[in-house]
Amino acid sequence: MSVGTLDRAASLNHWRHRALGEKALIGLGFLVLALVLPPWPGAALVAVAVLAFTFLGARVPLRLWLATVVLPLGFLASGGLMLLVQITGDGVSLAPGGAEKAAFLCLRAMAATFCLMFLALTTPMADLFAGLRRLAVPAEIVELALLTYRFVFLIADEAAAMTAAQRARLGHSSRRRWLRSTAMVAANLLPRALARARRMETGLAARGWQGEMRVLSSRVPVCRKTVALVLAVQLAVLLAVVLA
Amino acid sequence: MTAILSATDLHYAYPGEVPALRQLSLGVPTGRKLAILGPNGAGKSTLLLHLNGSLRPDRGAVLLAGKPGDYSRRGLLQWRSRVALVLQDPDDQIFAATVAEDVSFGPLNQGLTDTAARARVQAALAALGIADLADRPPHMLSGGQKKRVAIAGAVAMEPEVLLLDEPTAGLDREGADQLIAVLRQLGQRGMTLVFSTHDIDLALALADDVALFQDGTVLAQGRAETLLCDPALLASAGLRPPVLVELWLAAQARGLCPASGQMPRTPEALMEQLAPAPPALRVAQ
Amino acid sequence: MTAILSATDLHYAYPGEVPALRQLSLGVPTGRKLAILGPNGAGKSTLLLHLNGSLRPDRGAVLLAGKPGDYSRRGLLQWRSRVALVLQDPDDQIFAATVAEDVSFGPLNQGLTDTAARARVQAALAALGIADLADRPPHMLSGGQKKRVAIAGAVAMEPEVLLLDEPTAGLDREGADQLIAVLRQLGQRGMTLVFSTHDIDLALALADDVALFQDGTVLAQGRAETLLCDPALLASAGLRPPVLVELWLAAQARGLCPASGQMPRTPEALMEQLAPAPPALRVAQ
Amino acid sequence: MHIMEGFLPLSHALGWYAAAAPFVVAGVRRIRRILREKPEARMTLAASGAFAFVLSALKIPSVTGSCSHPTGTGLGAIVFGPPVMAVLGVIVLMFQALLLAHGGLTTLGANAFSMAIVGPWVAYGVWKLAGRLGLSFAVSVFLAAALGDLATYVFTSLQLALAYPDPASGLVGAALKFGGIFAVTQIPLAIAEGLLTVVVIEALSGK
Repeated sequence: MSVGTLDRAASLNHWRHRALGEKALIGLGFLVLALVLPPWPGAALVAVAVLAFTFLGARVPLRLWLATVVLPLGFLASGGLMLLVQITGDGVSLAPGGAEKAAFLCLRAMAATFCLMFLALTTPMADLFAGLRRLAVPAEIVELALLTYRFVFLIADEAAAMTAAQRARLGHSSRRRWLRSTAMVAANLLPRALARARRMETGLAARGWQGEMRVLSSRVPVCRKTVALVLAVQLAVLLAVVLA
Repeated sequence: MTAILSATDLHYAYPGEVPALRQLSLGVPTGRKLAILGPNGAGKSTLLLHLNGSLRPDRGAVLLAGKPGDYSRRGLLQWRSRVALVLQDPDDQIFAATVAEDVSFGPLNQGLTDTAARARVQAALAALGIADLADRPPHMLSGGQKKRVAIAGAVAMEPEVLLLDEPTAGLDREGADQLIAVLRQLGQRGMTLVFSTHDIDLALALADDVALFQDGTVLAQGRAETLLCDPALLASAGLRPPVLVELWLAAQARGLCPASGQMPRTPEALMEQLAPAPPALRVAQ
Repeated sequence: MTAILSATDLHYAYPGEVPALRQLSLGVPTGRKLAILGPNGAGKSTLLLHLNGSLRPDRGAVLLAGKPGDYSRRGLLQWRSRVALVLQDPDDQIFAATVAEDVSFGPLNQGLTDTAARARVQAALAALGIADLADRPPHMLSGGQKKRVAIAGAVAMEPEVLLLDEPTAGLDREGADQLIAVLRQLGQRGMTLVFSTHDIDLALALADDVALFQDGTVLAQGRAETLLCDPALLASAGLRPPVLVELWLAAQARGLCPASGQMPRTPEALMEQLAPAPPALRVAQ
Repeated sequence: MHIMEGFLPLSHALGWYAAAAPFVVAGVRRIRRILREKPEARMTLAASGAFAFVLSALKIPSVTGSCSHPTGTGLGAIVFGPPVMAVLGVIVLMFQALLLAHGGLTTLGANAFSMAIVGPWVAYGVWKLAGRLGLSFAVSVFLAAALGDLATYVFTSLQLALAYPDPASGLVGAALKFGGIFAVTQIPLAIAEGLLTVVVIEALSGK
């Protein structure tokens, strides 16, 4: 998976043009529920609900979703393992109640990860920046994040091309060569990134840049029906947990 | 023919390097399309950066509508509202997360209201034929599309002069042809265009006037029809005439084209001039 | 005509994107110069990355000298020693502090001794005509020089096949002409060349064979003399014949050139075929 | 090694947000002051942040096949100083969460504390100390980057141990467990990052 995979998926997503508020309510709302509610049955219900929004609502391709979820699950496997065992004076043994604890942790972490992936796969970064601006994050910091985002793709392309060129000349073929080749990429990449920054400065000055970076962002009105639906599902999850 | 922009006796050296511009004088005729033609590394980009006030000459002056360029903060803002610059690499000029957001940057910097800026954005995207890309993130565009986004960002400021550095660099034939068509349209609407290029075929396809550039100075400036048909002059700038013109001159010399014809700017124009010989006179098969 | 490299039924998609290569088959004839000709974004670079094993196809196979490509670590090292790749932007592949040091990167990675690598570096710099640049830092070179350094870095590995992505991109006419001359020399020494380009004039100037590339697949492959003179076929790939060929065909149709002539690769070659009409037969002035 | 989304209980997630906040706010203040004086520093800082992101995405071939990567904190701390790195680090961590599903939003506070605060400050401290002790340039850079990387990893293990103490041996045992499983990849990685940073900084200062 490359840097652009999720970004591309988000900007081509079925729900790309839905209001940021709706998607934030789903992604962040369920994320909070996953953390606040007891993992069973809370996190399990959250996971089911958010997956329904992901696949039935936003129609995220399953293959892409699976390829994305592999990485956090790797972390979960090793981290969860640690809860199964305990260290005593005699060495390592199975922890009492460890299985249950590990299962609960896995449930919660997975539900939360599904929420994050919902956001990542449906919400283009442009909308998030606009949202951050509305949340009164200092303009300078949003601008810094925006420019960083823009540069990430340019620099990642350069890094990928450099690495391909080195592989073509047999760099990276042993541990020592890997170190030398990667260091050469990094050492050549930083000056290029800074040169790019200087050119960008000239390019933006030509467009009348005075130090503030204002742009018109389009804002989609929130659909009340959707919000009501999401809130209803969230309330249902909450009630189910309280009653259970 | 009035000059909306002109440079007299410009001299400029980047700190610690050999001079990039030397005693350069140039006039930009109002409402026409001027090609600054010369090899890479000759200082063409440096000249463009002088024409919008991004660089300040060590000696000499840039005149905007006859008045010396004003390098104060306010002066520069006005200057750049009237003279827009599009860099060679569109990635050096596109920063926002979507195309429409990016194009709105210039108009908002000019102090327009949101409504007025939005109208400018729509007009500019329409003029460049990219209205359908408005919501796309820039890194998902092709090279030709990015180029047009960068130009839309300049056009949205409604400048009098548009400076373009190597506008067709990196584009394939189709992308270049589309861009040339768009630039011609902008010219027809009265915008003055100045573009730098090392590609004499681009000058042939687009320019009304040509300035021959070499080693930081302008060797000659004149109408494209005159300059591009002058092999001796072009050779002094290390250039050859466009292939079309070479063949046209050769055909004229052989009597296969009328000597009074106009310089052909497309293969079709040359073919029209190549009159078919009557069957009896054809060369032996 | 044996094929040192070939691809059969290649299929490849970058994760989460539409396929970049679809059912692509291609043969690279030993000892000849093959142009992969098509518009930008059609997947030409992706194909080159398959030909040296940098990318592995989702379906289909790449054969090196008739054997399926070996994607093991050792296999890839051997493969890339035999098939070198030069990317489009030389800044992506020149890393070291001096030209000679950079060119030595490949030979040293091949496990050569310092002495042997040094000899390779000298030979490669000489072959590219840049022996005088050996001690220069790369950032002080012109675009054309950098390009030649990047190619020297590949040639120093003494590969059988040299893959070049858009070799003349960004070069001015003089830089491109010098590069074409160098590449012709490498071809004369028996190196197999494969280059991708969107510039049909480059294919005309350099290629023995042409593969027409569009939308991730090869529409047709054949001798340059056949393919580049077939307007209908070229049109199906969204291309027009080179200007020279268009004019040559037009002149032939008008009986101004012998119908039996060879496809002209330079303006001079076409002018030679344009026989002067005897004075009496000239068109009316 | 980022803590994944949802791995920390609510109280810990909030606690680390609160702990990281003062450092990030201080960094924001510093950056706003820099930008007021030099608006164009925006581009340089953004390019550096993007560089750090891309560097962290360069995979290192490791025995376990896990996704280890350099943190870039040592390089950043030496070049830009720790306060600026706190902000750039948060931005980079946010992108890693949303563009790579690496790390998370609820764990952003905890990850920022270990990667964008502890790592850079340790690297910076070691760098200054090594300079004062008269160690050579290369050794100072190596120690700063390697120890900065190592400190990040040790601190992350501590964060995990605090959240999930061992039922028998408590915090210490848990730290050993979490530390132990990641040590296989992280110790060679810290050494690699140290060497890498030396080569990068030497190449940069040579140019």
